[in-house]
Amino acid sequence: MDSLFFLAFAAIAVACGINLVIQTHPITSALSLIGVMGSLAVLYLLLGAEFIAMVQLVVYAGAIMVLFVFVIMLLNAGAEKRVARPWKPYLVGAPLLVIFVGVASCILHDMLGDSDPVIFGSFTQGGAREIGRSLFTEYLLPFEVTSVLILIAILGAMVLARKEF
Amino acid sequence: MPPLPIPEHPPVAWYLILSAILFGLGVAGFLFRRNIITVFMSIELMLNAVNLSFIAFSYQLKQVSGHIFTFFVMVVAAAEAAVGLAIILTIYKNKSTLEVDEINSLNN
Amino acid sequence: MDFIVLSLIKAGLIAFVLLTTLAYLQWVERKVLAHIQLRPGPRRVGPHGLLQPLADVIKLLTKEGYVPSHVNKPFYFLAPFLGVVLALLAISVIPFGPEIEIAGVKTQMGMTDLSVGLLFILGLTSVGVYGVALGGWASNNKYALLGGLRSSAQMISYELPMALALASPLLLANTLSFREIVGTQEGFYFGFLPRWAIFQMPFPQVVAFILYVITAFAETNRVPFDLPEAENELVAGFHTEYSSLKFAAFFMAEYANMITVTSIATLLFLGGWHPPFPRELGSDFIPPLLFAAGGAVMLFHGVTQPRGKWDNITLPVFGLIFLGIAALFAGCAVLPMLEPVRQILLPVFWFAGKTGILLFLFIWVRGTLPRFRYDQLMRFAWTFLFPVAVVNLLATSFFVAVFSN
Amino acid sequence: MNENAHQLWLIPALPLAGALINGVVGQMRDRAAHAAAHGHGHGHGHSHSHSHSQGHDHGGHDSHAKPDPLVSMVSIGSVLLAFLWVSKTLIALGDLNTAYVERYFTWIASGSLNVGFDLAIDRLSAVMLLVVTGIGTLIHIYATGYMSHEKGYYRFFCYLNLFMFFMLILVLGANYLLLFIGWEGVGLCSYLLIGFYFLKKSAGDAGKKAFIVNRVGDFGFALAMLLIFIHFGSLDFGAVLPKASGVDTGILTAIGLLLLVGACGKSAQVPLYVWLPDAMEGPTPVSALIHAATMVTAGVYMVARSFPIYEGAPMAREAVALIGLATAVMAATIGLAQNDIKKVFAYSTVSQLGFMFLGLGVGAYGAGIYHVVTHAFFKALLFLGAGSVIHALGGEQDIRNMGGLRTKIPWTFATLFIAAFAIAGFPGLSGYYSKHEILLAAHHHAHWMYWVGTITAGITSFYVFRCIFLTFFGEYRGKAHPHESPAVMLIPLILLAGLSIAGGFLGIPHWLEPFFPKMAEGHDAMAGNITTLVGLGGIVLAYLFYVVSPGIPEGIANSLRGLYNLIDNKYYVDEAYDSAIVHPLEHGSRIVLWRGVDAGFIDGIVNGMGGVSRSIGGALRTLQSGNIRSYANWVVLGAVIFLVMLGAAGGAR
Repeated sequence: MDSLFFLAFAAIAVACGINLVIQTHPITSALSLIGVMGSLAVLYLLLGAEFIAMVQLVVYAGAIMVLFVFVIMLLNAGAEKRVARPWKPYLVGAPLLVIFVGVASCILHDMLGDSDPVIFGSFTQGGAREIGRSLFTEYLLPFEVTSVLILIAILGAMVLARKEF
Repeated sequence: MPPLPIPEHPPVAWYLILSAILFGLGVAGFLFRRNIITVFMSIELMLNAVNLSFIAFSYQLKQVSGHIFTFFVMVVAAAEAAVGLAIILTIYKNKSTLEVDEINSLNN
Repeated sequence: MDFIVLSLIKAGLIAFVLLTTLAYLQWVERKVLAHIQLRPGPRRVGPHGLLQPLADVIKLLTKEGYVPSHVNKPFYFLAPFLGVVLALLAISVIPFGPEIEIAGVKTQMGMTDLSVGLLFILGLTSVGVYGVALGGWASNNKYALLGGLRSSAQMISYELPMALALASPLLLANTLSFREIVGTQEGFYFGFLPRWAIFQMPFPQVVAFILYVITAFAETNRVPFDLPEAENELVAGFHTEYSSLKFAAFFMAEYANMITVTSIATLLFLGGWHPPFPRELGSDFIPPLLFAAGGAVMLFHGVTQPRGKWDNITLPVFGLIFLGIAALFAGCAVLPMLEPVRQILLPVFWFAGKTGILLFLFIWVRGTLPRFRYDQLMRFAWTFLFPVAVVNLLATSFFVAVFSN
Repeated sequence: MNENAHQLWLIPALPLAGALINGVVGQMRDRAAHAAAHGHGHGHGHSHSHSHSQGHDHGGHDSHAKPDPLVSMVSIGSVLLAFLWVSKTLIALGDLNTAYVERYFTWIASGSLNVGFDLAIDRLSAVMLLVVTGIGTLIHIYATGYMSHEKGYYRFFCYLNLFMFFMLILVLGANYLLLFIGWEGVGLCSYLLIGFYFLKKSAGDAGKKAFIVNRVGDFGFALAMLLIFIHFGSLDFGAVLPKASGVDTGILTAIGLLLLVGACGKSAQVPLYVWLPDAMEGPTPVSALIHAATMVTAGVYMVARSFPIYEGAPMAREAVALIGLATAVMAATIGLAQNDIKKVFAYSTVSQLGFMFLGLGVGAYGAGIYHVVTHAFFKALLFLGAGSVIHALGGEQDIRNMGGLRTKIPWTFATLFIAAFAIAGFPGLSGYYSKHEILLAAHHHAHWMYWVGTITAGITSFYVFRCIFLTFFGEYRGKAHPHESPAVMLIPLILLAGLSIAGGFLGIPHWLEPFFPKMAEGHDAMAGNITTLVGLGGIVLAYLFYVVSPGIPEGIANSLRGLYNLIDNKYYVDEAYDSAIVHPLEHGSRIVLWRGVDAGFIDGIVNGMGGVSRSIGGALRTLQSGNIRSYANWVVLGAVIFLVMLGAAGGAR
């Protein structure tokens, strides 16, 4: 049962990921990315990360991607233009990608011996209470620093979005 | 019910493999796409892939730290998206293009 | 397998009730708006237009699903579907009564109870914007696009004060599960003042409640925040190019969202299915009295001064039905043998009653207030709602920190 | 009895609270008043300010400004309360044969360094506390009258209260570090108040000069603290001073000399005295409070506080005496030729501080502190009187433009006259007793010091009375119309005059006697008489020169032109510092640091690296295509390399 769930949503995630890469229109890619994020949220739930799953929905799918979609609509970004030599990027990139994936899978293969089966509901520390406790005790300083980072980001975005540029 | 050819519960390793696949897809989008917004979204995909591995490790190690890291990644991603999209808007205003190959004013 | 069967039964029941409610909510809105504007409203189809929703549904189903040639087809079809699915999905986590036992089977009233239910709803509402935004974009029409853009900007902006306003009662409840949140609001102060969040010590959440209701108007794109479909600026906004079933889907999504947000307000602030004053003071007799009064009025009008052609038949019939309901409630209130029925009916009544009052507020506001200008809307969110929500949250956390131990 | 029964913290806390209230509320009220004034036009306040419309010392005068009564009340009240609290505490504590210490919290705990926020009272600090709060109160009262037409009224009192806070911390602190905090704090307030008229360049420069010169001294003090900590393992007075006798003389000498450097800076001793005369740019109450009565005596207090160290280091003590004597002589002679009334008193302050150091140096610690007290009385009176004169003349400070004022401002004249007699050592007045004790101790220590000191005392009485006679006798030479100061300024003058007369009978030496080591007895009656006579002689000579036949000084100045010029130019000390320190520093910086080190060496490195990186960059610039995609490729390449290394290292296990 769990495996079927996993496989189904993993398939959706991978399909959407592939779609993201192969589609030329940014809004299609954006929606594909939302699909990836949604299925990842379900996988998080399977892994017992309730809180993160919901935050994934609220923050990633609900805020960040809305921003992306908003910008795409605002700029009315169309599909990528046809260029003279479309194969050019692949010349360097494709071998690199192949090497990258190859090396990574080698290492993964090496590293992944036995791992625990993921039983739904066996990990119970992913609730808001546990994460909140950890966040506000052990990780308080990073949390505060992050809030400053967000403040800076807000200021940066506002400066960039001024009309004078 | 006949026994499935696959295990009843997926091992953590599967999640890691999925994470690796998504990350690879992100890299591919990062390398091959020409629209700067799509490139940006590929980066987000990579971040998501990493988040998945964090959560999976968190499950394997039975501790909540991975969730916290994911949380921070999300927060930073939000900040990054805000600034990044503002930059993209500015670029578009100045250059009227979103093609990464045409945005090369850093050249020399 | 019990679980699956039970869930299917509940899903069917809830879907049926919900869809009927959606349809009749539309009728109620038209009627109330009409009366506010001194019109009779729909009254042709069925007695007092009661069959109007049915007629509407038939009309929308049978109309030609016209697809303009210039639209982006996949997204054009996806958008309304997305909107209505997300809106209906949200309702699945909303409980409307306590745990009950029917024929030895224990179950909750409501589809499911997530431990992070509120976050789930927040997530769904934040994703829900895609329906509107995509619909506007895919229509390939400047009015629709503007509507979609406005909608996404507006929903992002109002989501912040909404989440902050929701966080304050959460501090009192100390949980994210709706059932537990309602549980913390059970009981009364001094024997009569309910422990609802808007009255709850140490920091009554009146401000948060008002903030939440305001942002809820914006999140559902209702007047006075209906900029995405402002008819005198944008034709019909994001659904300009939609017709027939796809239009109906948008319509349903809007009304489903209204029900969701009002349900959340009821659950978080108004004590869910708990009565407003204790049973000892006679709260059980409120529903029979209300229904009896309604039935009596109908009966009186139907018999003595029928206005329409069929009024002398329909009104007494409905009056008798109402009196029957009143009798049922009265029986629940006095007869111990009807206790199981009482445990089902009364919570549902209180929940539906509170939600209904809030829904009426939505309609009332629509009939009363003019629309915001776009810059006013944004300024209102960022310079008024947001700071107030932050201050309210800080004050709540302060009081909770000081007085909760 | 509970541990901190007397709430010593209240003493500094009261002025601090005053400073905060004045700084915050006063500023708000000031702004509000300004806004109202602009709103209502200028009708109000004219009639009042007309009779007073003279610019005091300098600019910053605002005829529309009205003193904020709240600010006056808060500032005077806080200091007065502090004074009352000090009195109450001292009465309650009775005879302070051992120091009374209150410990509040550990302030710094770092390794073996453990400094607490502790306050202490003993006989020495009791005297200082009374002087600081008592005179502080009087000067605050005076200042409300003197500053009443100035802009930034609240600011002034905010600084002044802040100063009181730091001064009280300095006096009450039970360890060197707390003393140092107060020490730095009063320095800061002094800087702020000297530069109070910050629109005037000279005032700003004077403030900076005071600050920088004091840094030299503070450096010495800081080094001394380090040495103390290294050798005693603590900074508490209670832990350090009793152990001083057991420590090596060389170390004690080093500590003593370094402390002396600090004291020289704060108390304006040779060679660091140059800032004090310039500090007269500040408002006159500041000169009276900070640069005459309290802050500048901090150095004396600190040396007296550290007397066990000096007892164990005779060389350092000798140095204290020599520096004191040199300062006394130098400042007194410069004072002869000054024409600015405040400058005259400033040099006399420097000179009197020299006397105090002389007293400390010859082992008469009690006499030194005694002189601190009496000097606080009469010098505060001198400055306040000078302020009253300046106030009367609408900002005129040059004594050549005064004269004949004794009938026009009689109260000021009377009080100033008393102060002048006190400083001149007229028998029966306060200065007589303290100065005589110092000189007699000097006589006991070394005869030549006594003689030099006595002659200096004569010069002192001469130039002080020169100033008095030029100001109050003869014909009036100025243009402004003198008028007597308001009562709020005169009452402190009268009270201080009373103290200047009675200061000798307060029993301070007796009170301090058990605290300091006994002096060898054996007073020379002859020496005392000579001192008295020399002092009186100075007065008579001044009377002859400046009242009877005013032509004489001119003649003497002409016949001794060279000497006169030397004195008139303050021994060219400022110029000497300019050419000996400032210019070499500038030139040295320019030639050695800039041309040599910076341009040659550092720039060489930088340019060399620049050249190398340019050539490398030239090779690498092809990589910087400006093309985002190529950057992406590089990033991925990096990731691949990293992964390969990771794999080669055996994975992440």
